[in-house]
Amino acid sequence: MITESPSKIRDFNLENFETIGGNIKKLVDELYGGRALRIRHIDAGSTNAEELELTALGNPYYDIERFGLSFTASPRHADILTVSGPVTRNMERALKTAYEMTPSPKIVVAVGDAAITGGIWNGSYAVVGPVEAVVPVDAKIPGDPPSPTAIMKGLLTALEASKDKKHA
Amino acid sequence: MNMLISTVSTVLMLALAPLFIGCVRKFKAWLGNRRGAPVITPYRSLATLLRKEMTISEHASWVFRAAPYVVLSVAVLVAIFVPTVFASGSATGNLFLVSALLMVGAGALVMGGMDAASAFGGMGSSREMTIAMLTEPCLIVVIAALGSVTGLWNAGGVVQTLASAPWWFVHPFLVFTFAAFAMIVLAEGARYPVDNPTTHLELTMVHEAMVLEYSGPYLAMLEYASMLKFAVLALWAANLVVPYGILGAGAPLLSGVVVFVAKFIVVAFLTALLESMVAKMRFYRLQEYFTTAYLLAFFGLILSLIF
Amino acid sequence: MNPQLYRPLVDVLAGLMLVSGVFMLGRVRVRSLLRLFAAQSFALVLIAASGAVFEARWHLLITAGLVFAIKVVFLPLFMVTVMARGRVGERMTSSMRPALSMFIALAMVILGFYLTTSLIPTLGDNFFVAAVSISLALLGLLMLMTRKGLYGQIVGFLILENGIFTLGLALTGGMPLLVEVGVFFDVTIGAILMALLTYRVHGETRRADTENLETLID
Amino acid sequence: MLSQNAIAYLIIIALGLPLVAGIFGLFGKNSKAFNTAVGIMNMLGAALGACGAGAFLFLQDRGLFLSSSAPLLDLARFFPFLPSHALSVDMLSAYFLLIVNVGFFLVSWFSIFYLPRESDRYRFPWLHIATALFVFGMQLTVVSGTPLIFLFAWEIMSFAAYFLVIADRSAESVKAGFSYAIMTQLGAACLIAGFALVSRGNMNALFLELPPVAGAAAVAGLILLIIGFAAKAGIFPFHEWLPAAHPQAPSSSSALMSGVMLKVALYGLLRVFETVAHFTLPLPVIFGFLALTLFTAFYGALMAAVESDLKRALAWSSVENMGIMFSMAGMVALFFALGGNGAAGAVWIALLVFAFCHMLFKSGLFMASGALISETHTRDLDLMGGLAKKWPVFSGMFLALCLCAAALPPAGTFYSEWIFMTTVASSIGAGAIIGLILTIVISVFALAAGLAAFAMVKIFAGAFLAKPRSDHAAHVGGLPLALYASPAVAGVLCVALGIFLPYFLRGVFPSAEGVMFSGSALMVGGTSFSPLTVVLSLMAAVAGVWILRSVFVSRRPRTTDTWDCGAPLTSRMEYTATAFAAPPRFFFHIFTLPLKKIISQPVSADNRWIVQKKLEHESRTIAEAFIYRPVARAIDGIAGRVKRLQSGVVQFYLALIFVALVVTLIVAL
Repeated sequence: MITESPSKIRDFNLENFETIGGNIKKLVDELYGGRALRIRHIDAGSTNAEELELTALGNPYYDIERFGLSFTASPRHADILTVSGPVTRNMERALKTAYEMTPSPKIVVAVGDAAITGGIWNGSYAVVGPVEAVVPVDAKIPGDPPSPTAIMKGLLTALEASKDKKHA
Repeated sequence: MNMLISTVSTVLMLALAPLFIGCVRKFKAWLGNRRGAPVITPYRSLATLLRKEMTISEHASWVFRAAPYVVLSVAVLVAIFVPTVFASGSATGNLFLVSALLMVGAGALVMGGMDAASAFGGMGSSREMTIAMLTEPCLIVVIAALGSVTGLWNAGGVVQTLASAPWWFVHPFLVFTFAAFAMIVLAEGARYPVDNPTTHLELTMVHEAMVLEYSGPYLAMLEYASMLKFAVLALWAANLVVPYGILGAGAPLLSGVVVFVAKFIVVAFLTALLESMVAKMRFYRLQEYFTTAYLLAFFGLILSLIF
Repeated sequence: MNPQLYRPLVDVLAGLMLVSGVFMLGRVRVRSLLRLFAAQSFALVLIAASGAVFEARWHLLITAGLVFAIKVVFLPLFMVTVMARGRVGERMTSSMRPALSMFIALAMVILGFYLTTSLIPTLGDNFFVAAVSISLALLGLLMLMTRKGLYGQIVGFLILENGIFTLGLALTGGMPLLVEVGVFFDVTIGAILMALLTYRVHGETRRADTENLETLID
Repeated sequence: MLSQNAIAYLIIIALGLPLVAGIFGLFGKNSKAFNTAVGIMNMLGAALGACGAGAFLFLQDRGLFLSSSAPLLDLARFFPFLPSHALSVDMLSAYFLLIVNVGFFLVSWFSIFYLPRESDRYRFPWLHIATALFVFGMQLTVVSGTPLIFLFAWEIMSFAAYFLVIADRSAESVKAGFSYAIMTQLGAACLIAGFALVSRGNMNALFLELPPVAGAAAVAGLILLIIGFAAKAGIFPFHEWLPAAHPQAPSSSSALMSGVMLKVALYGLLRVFETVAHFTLPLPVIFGFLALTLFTAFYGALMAAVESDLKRALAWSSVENMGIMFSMAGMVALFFALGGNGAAGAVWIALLVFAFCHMLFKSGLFMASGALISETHTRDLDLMGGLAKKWPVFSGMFLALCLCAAALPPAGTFYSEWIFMTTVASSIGAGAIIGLILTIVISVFALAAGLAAFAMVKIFAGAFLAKPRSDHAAHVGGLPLALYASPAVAGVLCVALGIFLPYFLRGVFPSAEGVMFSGSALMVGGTSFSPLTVVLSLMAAVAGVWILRSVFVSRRPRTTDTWDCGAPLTSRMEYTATAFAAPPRFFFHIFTLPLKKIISQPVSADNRWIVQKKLEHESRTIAEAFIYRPVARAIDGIAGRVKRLQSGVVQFYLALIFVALVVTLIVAL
């Protein structure tokens, strides 16, 4: 049963999403002279809420492929690493190796509150802590989970940050 | 003059292969009610990869490094030998040689995939080699049919000869041969229903699993080789089914170009349509796929001989 | 109509029947098997119709219409309906793997052609169609032998009948209309009876499988 | 220009020198110096023989079939009952003499460096004398002019090979040697009977002067001869001994057996087809022969693809190659029967080229695997791996040999198969039924070629790629270049033979029907292409790609771990050769007959759910399961019945003798 009318769902503002996507595309063109960026997602112990939102990015509604972004299966193919979840001890090594074998230039994005702060699991014996504690992070996308639009916004911020870095 | 057109058309094909894949993806996105990536995205990803750093597994040997060169060279040679834009009747492009070259390319890619000691690579390699092995007899029978019907054994000459006569009246049963050839093209090009080119699940991969360990320029070479191979084979198939109007078979330049563009778009659309309609086959059911391809090729040959 | 077209046209249609017959041996789902059967029968319809048009034997049009109504439309639909009613599984059981049975089917076709070569002097132009029909009969028998499920067996029987019918069409230019109608009637009734039987058997044993019938001896 | 006498002397010296070397080797114990001396003598003999045979090929007779023969040595002077042409050379025997001597040269070179590494496993005097007799037998077989000499030489060869098989005296070797001995004696018996029937009892007649094959007895003799050679060449269903026996011999001898001895069996077949039968075989015999040989090609390739023991896999690949060569011989006969002389000539040339290439790459592969095994101490491909990183040059050489074995361009085998395929495919239009048969031939051929490529890729990938799969493989030492110089030369020769094939053929068969040469191009069935151009364009493409890549990218790659999804990779996670071959094992399971057994044993007494599971995997062969076992059971059953005759009553035996006598008299009179 739907208790809320669809238009009131927060992330249903597609115009907004498209502007962000367009901006990303423009920024990438400006930064790298026309690139198609590939994203590799690493689940470092998340609740899978972020994964659902990331998966939504590929569906016909959001369809990030039209902005030249796509998901890929191997960190060796990736330009952007998205990491979700507090980094558990079991995934610590995996995250490190994945970061290591991603060819530079690369951008690491922490997706979700847990990835940024460790969330409610911070301090647990099974958790190392936020992503920052393991690999350097370029951008953080808050939210539990962040909506697809928020994720896109976060990517935009990350790209802008790397633009600033390049200009500096 | 012919030499010039032939060279220019080969270069054109080399340049257009990523566009072809881009078109297939675009059509597929449309059929899936998406807007999809711009058709030039494959060029962009190749450019991105070429400019990136390369990370290589510490277990990889020289085989890993040599494989991309061999795979790409083989794809380029196939693009030169096979009539896509222009059908040349010269002696190059022997059909059996094309089939053997495809096998060389498959072998090189398989070894490169095995070399990084990853379990995924080994799995993809084993599957790819099996596919190459099962494709071989089907392709040879298709070649035998084309050759014995036209009396020629080079790829360009076959298309020229077919273009000079209404083949569907002279050899109606070549239809089976072409159906078999289309199945072979899908298998060689790592497309549905043999392989899923966009999968992220390692267990369902064939081609993608082998290139998981490659990065940067090597990956660009392998991806480009794969695009080139599929585009060339698909257009070759189109030229066999509808040989008319291809350059080099008596058609004027302008109409040749128009026909090429039409074929380019139609084949890309048909591929996308097929990929949107059929499911990928379980790997261990591929024997049925190849049996079907083989029997089609066999019937095509035998029935064409009777008439 | 160009009379020269008649022979190639019939040959191509017969070739299509043959190839669809071989592929039927490799099907494991009832629906795709019935689709192929309908396609094969449609080729038969076209053969009969082209006989009527090119050689002005107009009674063949009636035959074609009958084949179309019964084999292309009615029987496949009927069987699918019975199957849906009886909730019989889509997959048929066979004693062989699909790929293997297709190769054996190929061997049958080769055998059929080989057997027919001895008749070349009497057949003349009709050689190919005759060879196809004999091969089809062999394929039908093969299907009857290898399939355990009753639906497979029904279709096997129908393939056999298609083969014999093609032979009749090719060699005699169509049997007298009365005989044809009678044959159709028999085939239709036979297929319906078998399908209903399947439905019953399935109702009794929960499986559409002839293996269970073996235990009914005592 | 060498005179005929000089050629004869060269060949006779080549016949004798290995014998001298073998006897010399008897006195040396396992000394390294003696081994080197014997090896050098053998190399010298082989080089002289190769020169003699080569000179004959290039300078003398130029016919493709039934060339006239030149006598070597007048044996009648010593053995008056022999005809004076008893030892003679014609084109066919010179060609195979060249094969034998080149192979022997390479193997002798290799064994100088190889045998000292294995001195604790083999007794050298034993090996030297057996090898000497073996090679002497092979050479004598090839130059023999009459059935009698042929059979005599054949027996020497077979007998010596038995001692090579059991050289390490292990139980497995003795068992393999036993099955080899049985099969080879069965084959020899067939040969004797066959020659007796074909020559109508006159075993001293020259091959060329044998009566034409006519009548049921002669045809039966012909079939027996084919069976005899098939048994030696490992044609289905007589193949079972080959993958058991060849790998058991020391690698240098395996190289001789697989690379050279099988060619002698092929020579026997061709000699009979060409000289005795004049290619006039009854069609049913040809079809049966083709069916068996093609099945052998397919089956050998399949077993090579699923076998995980390096040397056994190579031996299975030999079975495949023999199937290919024998079926080519069958196709020559078929084309003659159909009246296609040009096509027959082309296939004949393809066959001869393949035979030469097979000697090169198969002896090369066996020698290389010998070197490999002497370092890794295992024949199991599943326990190798990671060697490409340690031995880059050696692995490159091995890869080239694998390329030759897989019949891929630019190796000579590819062009041989290309000539064959083009010829057969061009003849498909000859008629519906013939077209059908040719289509089946060509598609089985292609399937075998695909499987062979699979097998070779698997062998290379299993042995050289990925991480080492065992401690031995992880701690191998270096390989001295001297050890693998000889197989490297074999590989180079095999590739060069492909690239320069038109030049080679123009030298040897200038007037060949069916294959023509213009410049560097080969012309078959109205189509032509030039191996040299193919290689050059391949090299140009690779160079072009290389240059483009260097232009675009100059950064050095960074080395990291393999992507492992977080769980550190061990060698147990890699694909092994066995795992790699799983798809064909499954797809063709009715031929490979895999038996998978999972045995679970409870570990603790009080909890039956805690079990230890063990997977056993075993392959039977179809010949064993469906032919050998039933035959053995039938013989056993018959023997059981016959045993009842042994009643122990003397009168009964006397009665038997009486009956036998009466029956004999009735039959004889």
